[in-house]
Amino acid sequence: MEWFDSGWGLSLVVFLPLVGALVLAAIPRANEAAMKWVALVTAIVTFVVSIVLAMRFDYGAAADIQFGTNLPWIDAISANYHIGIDGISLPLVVLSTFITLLVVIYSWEHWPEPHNPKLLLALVMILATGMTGTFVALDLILFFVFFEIVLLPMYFMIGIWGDTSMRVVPVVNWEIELRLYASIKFFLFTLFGSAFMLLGFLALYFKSGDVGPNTFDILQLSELGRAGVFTGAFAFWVFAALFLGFAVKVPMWPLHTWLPDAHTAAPTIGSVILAAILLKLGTYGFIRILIPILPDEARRWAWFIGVLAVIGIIYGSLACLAQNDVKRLIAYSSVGHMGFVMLGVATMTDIGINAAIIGMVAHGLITGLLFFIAGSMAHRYHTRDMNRLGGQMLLMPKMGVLLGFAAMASLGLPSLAGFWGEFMSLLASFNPLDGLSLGLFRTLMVLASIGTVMTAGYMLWMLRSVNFGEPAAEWLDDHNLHDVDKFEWMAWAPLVVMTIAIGIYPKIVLGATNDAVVNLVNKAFGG
Amino acid sequence: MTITFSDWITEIANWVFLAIALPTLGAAILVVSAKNIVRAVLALVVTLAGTAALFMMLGAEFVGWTVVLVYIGAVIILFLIGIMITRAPLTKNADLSQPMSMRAPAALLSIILFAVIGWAVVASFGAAAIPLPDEATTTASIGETMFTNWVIPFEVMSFVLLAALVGGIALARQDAPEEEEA
Amino acid sequence: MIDYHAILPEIILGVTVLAVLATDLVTREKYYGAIVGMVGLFAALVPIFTLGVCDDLAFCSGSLPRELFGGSYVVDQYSLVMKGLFIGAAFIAILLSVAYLQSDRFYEGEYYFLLLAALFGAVVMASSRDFITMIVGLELVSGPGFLLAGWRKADEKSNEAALKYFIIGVIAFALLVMGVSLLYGISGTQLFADLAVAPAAVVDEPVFLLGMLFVFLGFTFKISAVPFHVWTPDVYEGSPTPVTAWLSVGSKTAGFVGFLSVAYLAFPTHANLWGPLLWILAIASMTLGNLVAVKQTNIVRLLGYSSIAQAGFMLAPFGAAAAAGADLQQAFGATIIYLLIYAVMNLGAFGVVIAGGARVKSYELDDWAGMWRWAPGLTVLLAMFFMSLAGIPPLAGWFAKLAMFSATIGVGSWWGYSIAVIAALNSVVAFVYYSKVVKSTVFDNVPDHVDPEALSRIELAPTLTVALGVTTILVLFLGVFPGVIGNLSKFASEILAGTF
Amino acid sequence: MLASLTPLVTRFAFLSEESGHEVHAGDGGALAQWAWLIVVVPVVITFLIVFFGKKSPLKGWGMATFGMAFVAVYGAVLAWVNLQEGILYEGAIEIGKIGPFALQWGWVVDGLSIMMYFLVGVVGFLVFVYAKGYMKGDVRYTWFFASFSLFAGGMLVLVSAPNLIQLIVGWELVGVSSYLLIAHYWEDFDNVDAGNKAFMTNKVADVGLFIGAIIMALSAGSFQFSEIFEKMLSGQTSLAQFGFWAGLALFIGAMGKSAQFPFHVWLPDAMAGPTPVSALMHAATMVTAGIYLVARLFPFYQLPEFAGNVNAIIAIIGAITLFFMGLLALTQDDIKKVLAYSTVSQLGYMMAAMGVGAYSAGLFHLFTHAFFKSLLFLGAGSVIHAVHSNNMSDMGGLRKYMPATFWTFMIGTGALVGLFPFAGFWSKDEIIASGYHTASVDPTFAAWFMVILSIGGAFITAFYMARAVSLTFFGDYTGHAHPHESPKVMTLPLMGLAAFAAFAGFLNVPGVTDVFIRWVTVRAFPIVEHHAEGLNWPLVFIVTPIVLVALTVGFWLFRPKETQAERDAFTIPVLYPLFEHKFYIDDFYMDGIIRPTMGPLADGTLWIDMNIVDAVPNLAGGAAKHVAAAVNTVDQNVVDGVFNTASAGTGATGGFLRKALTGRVQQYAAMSFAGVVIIAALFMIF
Amino acid sequence: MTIIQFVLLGAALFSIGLYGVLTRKNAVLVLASVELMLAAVNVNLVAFDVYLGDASHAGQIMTLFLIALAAAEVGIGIAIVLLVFRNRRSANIDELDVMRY
Repeated sequence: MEWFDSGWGLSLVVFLPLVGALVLAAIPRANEAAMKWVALVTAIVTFVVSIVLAMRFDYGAAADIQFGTNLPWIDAISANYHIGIDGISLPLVVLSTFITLLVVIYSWEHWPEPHNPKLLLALVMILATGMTGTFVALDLILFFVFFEIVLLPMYFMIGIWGDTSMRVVPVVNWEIELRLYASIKFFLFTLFGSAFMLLGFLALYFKSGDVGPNTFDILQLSELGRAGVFTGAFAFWVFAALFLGFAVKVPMWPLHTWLPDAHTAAPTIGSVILAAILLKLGTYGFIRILIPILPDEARRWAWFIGVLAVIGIIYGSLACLAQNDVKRLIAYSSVGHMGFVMLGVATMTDIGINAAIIGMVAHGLITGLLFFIAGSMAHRYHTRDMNRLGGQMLLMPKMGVLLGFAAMASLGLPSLAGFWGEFMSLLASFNPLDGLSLGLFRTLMVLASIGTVMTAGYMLWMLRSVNFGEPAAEWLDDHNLHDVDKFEWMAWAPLVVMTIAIGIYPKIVLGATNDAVVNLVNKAFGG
Repeated sequence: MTITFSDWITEIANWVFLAIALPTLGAAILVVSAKNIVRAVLALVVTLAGTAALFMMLGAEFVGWTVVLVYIGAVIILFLIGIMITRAPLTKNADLSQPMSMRAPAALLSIILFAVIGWAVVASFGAAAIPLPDEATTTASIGETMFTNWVIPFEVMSFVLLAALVGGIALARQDAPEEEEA
Repeated sequence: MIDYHAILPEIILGVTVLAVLATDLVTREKYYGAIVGMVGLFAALVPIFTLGVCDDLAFCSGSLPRELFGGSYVVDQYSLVMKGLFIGAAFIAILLSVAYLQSDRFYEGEYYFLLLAALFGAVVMASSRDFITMIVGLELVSGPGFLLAGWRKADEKSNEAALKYFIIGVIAFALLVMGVSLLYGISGTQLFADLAVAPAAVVDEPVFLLGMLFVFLGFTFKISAVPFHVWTPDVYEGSPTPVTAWLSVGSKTAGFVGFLSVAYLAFPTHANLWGPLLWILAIASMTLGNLVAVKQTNIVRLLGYSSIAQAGFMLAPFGAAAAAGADLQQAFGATIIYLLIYAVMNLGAFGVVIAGGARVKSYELDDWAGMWRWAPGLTVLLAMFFMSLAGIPPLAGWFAKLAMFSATIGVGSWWGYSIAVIAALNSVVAFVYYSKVVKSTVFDNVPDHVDPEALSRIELAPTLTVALGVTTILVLFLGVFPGVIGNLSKFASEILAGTF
Repeated sequence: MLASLTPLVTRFAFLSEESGHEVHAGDGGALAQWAWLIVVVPVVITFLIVFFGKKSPLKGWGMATFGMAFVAVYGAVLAWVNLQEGILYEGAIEIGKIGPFALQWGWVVDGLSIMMYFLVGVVGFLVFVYAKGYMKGDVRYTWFFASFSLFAGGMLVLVSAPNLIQLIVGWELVGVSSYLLIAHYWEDFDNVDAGNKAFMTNKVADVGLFIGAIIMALSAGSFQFSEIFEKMLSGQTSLAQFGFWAGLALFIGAMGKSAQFPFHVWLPDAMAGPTPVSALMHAATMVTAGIYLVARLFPFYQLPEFAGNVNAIIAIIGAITLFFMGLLALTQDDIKKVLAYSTVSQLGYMMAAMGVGAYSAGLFHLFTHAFFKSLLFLGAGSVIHAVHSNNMSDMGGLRKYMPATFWTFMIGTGALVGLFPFAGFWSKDEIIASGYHTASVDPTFAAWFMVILSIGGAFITAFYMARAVSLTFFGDYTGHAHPHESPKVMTLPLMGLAAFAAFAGFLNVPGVTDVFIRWVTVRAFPIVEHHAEGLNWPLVFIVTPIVLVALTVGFWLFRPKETQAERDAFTIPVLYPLFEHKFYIDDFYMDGIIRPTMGPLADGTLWIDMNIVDAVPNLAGGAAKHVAAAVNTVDQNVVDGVFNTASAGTGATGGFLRKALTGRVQQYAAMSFAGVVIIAALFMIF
Repeated sequence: MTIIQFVLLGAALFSIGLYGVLTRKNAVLVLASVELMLAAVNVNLVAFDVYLGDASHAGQIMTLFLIALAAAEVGIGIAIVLLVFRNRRSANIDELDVMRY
């Protein structure tokens, strides 16, 4: 297994889906079964390899980079194919392969219109490569490339299979199909952020030349950051650039407005991937790149991140309370949940960052499930308007129960996965990193706790409108409304199980992350 | 080496220069303003002849004669052919120029351009004198340097001319009627 | 003794140009000209390669740079790379032309002759190290360009394009040679190498500055940058599309060769003078090109404005590095990277546009709507090339953008940072119109007057397929392994290694 | 990873001399080590019911009841052993580390938790048995028992918690299962709303719990109660700095669960759930979680140097609750709501007791109240089952039809109002006595306030119970259904509970038996409580007559009359409307907080999001389009534009000039050269 | 003689040529104006050549090249004008506005 541990294993996880995509491209259009099987086998193999990685991972040395390799890639700018995972990336890599597998399973018989399994599956596979690649990259340029690779597939997913209903854009009063509006909005926001992110990366690269060879290597740059190479106005502007790049992706208030549109417009599996993984790329960037490389600047900006995060929590919750569209509601809830993740990050403590990571994983599982369910519901009802729904427990009891479960998990019910991230973020913000304003962060803690109340509020409100009561007459004889089917069960049950498992035994995640995070924080902020 | 105005005014060559340059300029103005198209083209001949005369005055005889031969002998003919074929109105008050609203800014632009170049030239060269050549530049010396340093452009020049010729013919030629297409 | 090895590519090309003309005279099958031309191009690549690796070859002696004709003609690493690029671009352009020319009544033999002649001019430009050679080479690129733009003889748009292109071209040319004459007057030399070491007394003269300014502005015509960009959309739209492809890549790159040579070989020590100029031109070009492109509804016009914007991106490193007085080698390398990648992706984009246009007989985006339905493969390629132009990884374009940003940021002063930020914003705007094409072809529905059934039955011409295949593979390969391009540009910029 | 699952077992020999009671405790041996089964069995059973319940012969009831029986038996055995030798044991497994904090699941076996195990087990078992009859034929019979079992599991998770995290987990599990059970009949939105109300009220209070737990854990450096107390007592904590806030915040959490004013609003509405739910959750267990929390943290609350004045606040809140919420029971027609307000009131007693430092008295009342209140609820359920209505106006005269229910109900009533010798007499009396003791030792406002309101509360309790009993069991039957005695499966649990209600009080007769005190003071930390050494005879002679008077007045006022209307006619002008509107507190929440939040605030946020926050990108997009159009125009038509403007200025007709001015190439050229000239001029100048 | 008198003459011719290019309607006259601009450059070059006493006569040689180039350009230009004329029956460049947006 020498070969496996020295980079190949990780490369397999990253590039197998791409191979799958290529194979898919070669399959004739008519042969749908072959496409499904290819995608499924690819997803399974990738998942299994990632599990093997998780099993071979040395948890005792979770702070170290493992399974890595560092090969020359672009000599001209000394960018390398430097990959590797530590305890921080491992859960996210596994989450990516896991969600990809479930998405493929779910798609088996749930094809959005227009029917084109080949392209859809290929896009999912490309997305998988981009997502896992981002989590394993240890070179800024490699990171950037993977970070951007996910854009196009998602753009196409929203644009081709998205919601075709018309949307009137407020303020400027354009009337445009939602999918078109959402897809371009998604792309432009992210591109806007990542363009500046790239500038920041380059600035770091050149600055690193002051004390040695220029490098894009995240680990080396972290060393330099700790050594205080990046300071002053330089650090400020670089931080601002990177912040913009990551904050758009998270998304942090007020850069979040692409999210509700993208989520609402995207087909089910697109929403799932978007919510479950893509949003994590931004927060991961904060943890992997911003804090280690620019620790002092991160400390200086912490209050700002914290304030935005809490605004996101409160604001997202309030926006949810006013929603009548199930998917939009879940989308806004993501803004709130990612707010908790960012609050954890903003504290810059080991607890906070651990909370952020477990929050990310939990949000991936739970919101993924919610979007799956919302998608299936929309598929059956042909509407997402909560005012028209109701009595789902009578129409589709199993769907109702799952929705209830997911909602409970989402509102942070203790003993389910979502609790840990939320609670630990609050915990961390009581005692943020030395030097941060205690008063501010404690205020934020209280406000964020109030956010949890509102989260419960809208989730219960949604359950009330969707699940309970007597169904409206229009649904009574609707033959579309069959309960959860085989493939849905196969795709959702693992999410339910994992949500419970992590809720009961958070060590599944924390066991990997804690040492790595403690190490990271110690290095960045000197213990 | 600079010269003063009194030096300048007393140098006979300068009077020759003026005698050539002023008509040249006048003809040039005529080229861009004449209302008769043929007259404008003929004014171009005068202008070019003026430059050729200046070249000879400067001892660049080969260049001067080349101007005469190539321009006056060939290019002008091309112009005239062009005029004839395009059946440009040969009458005096033909509508050859844009209206005033276009001409005024164009004139302004030209004057500013002249001012900019002129200012720069004066600022840089001042009253530097041009040494009158003792003897005319020989064709041989030009040929020698050309074929030691500029063989490539010379060869390339032939391709330019060939391309202009072949391309010009292909483009300007009346297409054969449909039956040529086999 | 002339170093014949050094000018062997030129000799082969010259013979090829004549051979194509001769072939046209003796055959009735007009595409033979294309075949002869392509064979000649391949043949010309051989000495370019052997020159590059001469020291490693047993039978070869002599190392780069090879100076000929008193330093007015130099074969060095940079010129070899650019020549390779020109030949490759011409090769693709010919492939794009074959089916297009056969689709209507065109003069084919003369077409190939002119295209190859233009290529010849570009190749000569790459090696010219004085203004005379440069100008003659430039004219050999331009002249056939003027003619080819009007090659759709019966089409008024094409006529108009040719005339517009010609008129703007000649006045820009006049400006350029005016600048050259002023430079000559103040410095007494036409040689870049001599200009580079012109004494301060000369350099400080206003005439020197004005001459330099005129030269640079004259070149902006070829690269379609501000202020001589105005012809671009009309000419792109009116010309036969393969010609547009050549203009947007071959001719534009020739302009950049002029820029690069003049800027880095003739005036490297006066960078503080031309730097701000190019800085302004870069910003103006990218901003204007991108903003106007957003409004375009014709795909070729859109590519025209895109071409203006891309020229702005390419100028950015020049301007930033020079204005800030930073190391020019990196900016030089970045521009070469950009040129190489731009050539590949833009040719690919035009290939797709030609292939699509051959079916719908229109370049209006509205008619292309829903192309996905009737030509899925082509649409994927279209999306790929346009996204590559937009600079989205993992398509090659990202590396070009990266190199550009890298060179500007690497300057390390506000000249660099500000233009990098402006370029970043511009790349976001650029995405708007590139994605507009993708949106229209992929997301929209087929308009009523288009019959997808009929269109989907039309086959792609084999030459087009080859051209698309080559560019596709390159765009993907270079996107994933941009190191190749990086190394090429490093090789090319070796000539500047000791300069500063 | 699996290796870390090995339990981290810790024993505490830490006992303080200051403890009011000599505690001799062993570690309980295998009995305590396996006590985690108490928690796990009901949870596992929940899942079994969910997956296999419908296919099992008893449709899930069997499994659920087995679980409760197991808990009851295990609890009883533990209680017995505890009584004999005392058990102090704490086991835990690590489930992760987060920074310096270890997260653990664990189980505490000490006097307090054993009491709760026993209580949950016994009451739960009896209620489950009862529910078999009560829920018969329900559409969601299996689902009901799954939720019920989950609830019991959650409650046990809560009471077994050795750390704050597990406590929170149990706390919320209880909350969510109560939501499920309250909204059991979710076809009707009223029930759903009741469930939501319960959940949301608790969630609001949980903010306090969360923040309190966070402050406490971070100040002490651990979530473990034992470590927190240890550090507290050895002075190695910064808790003193934040103690008041931690204590207050945690108490706010407790207020939510235990329905203390002003968080009491959810409990009466929660009567929307089936009656067994009310009996188990809203009488015996869930609502006592808050009391339990305060009791669990009693070592903290008892120390003013840490907790500051929180004690006084607890006492005052408890007193307010016990008195004023009791008043609300007076006007209710729904028998369950009468009992619900009564529960709120009794919880006030317990909380007040905790506030005045009467640890064991409060717990004792919790213990007895669990029996008699669930008895009353089940009795009410039996009645409701018979008359198919919750309203006392549909009842009357049921004494004749349902003797078993009647007599057990009467025992429950006796216990509730505190009549000798029923359980309530002993426990309530001890609370009042302890309060008086505290007040006399340390005469604070809070203590006296509590004592006086407690006595007043006793009057009110008796008064509304007299009303309820009279309206329900006396007079003529006014309903429409045919009342009948409930089946054995329902009456037997009633009798079982009646036995407890009657005799549980003897566990702790001041000066005679101290079984209960010995029981619950088996804690690893010193409990310095205030309690009377013997029966406080003067107080007995004050309270008991008051109760008797209240009963008499109550019966007289609500005695059987000719018509129902006459019976209902009794009102007190100002107070009754106030009571009927529940002091307008619910209305205030609804109109003052919830509606504005969900209405204007939420809508406003969404509006802002779409029209202001999103306006920036949208406007940028719009502006980009316009700028693009403008630049396009300039780029293509600038000369036209200039001349058109000029021509407009000079009065020439635009159309003519436009036609004359379309020399596009020259415009292009002019633009280009204009650029050249401008640039050249600029560079010449600079 | 001074050098500036020649260069100023060149500049004047250049500017006049530019004016012609911008204002002449007839395409042939536009071409003629372009010739003026190029002739101006020639004047400069020859004058500078003499002024500098350039032994390699680079100025004169460039003039020769420019003359040839100008001839080629005129050839191309006339060809294009003829082409336009054939389709539109007019050689006026101000009527070129098919592509207007």
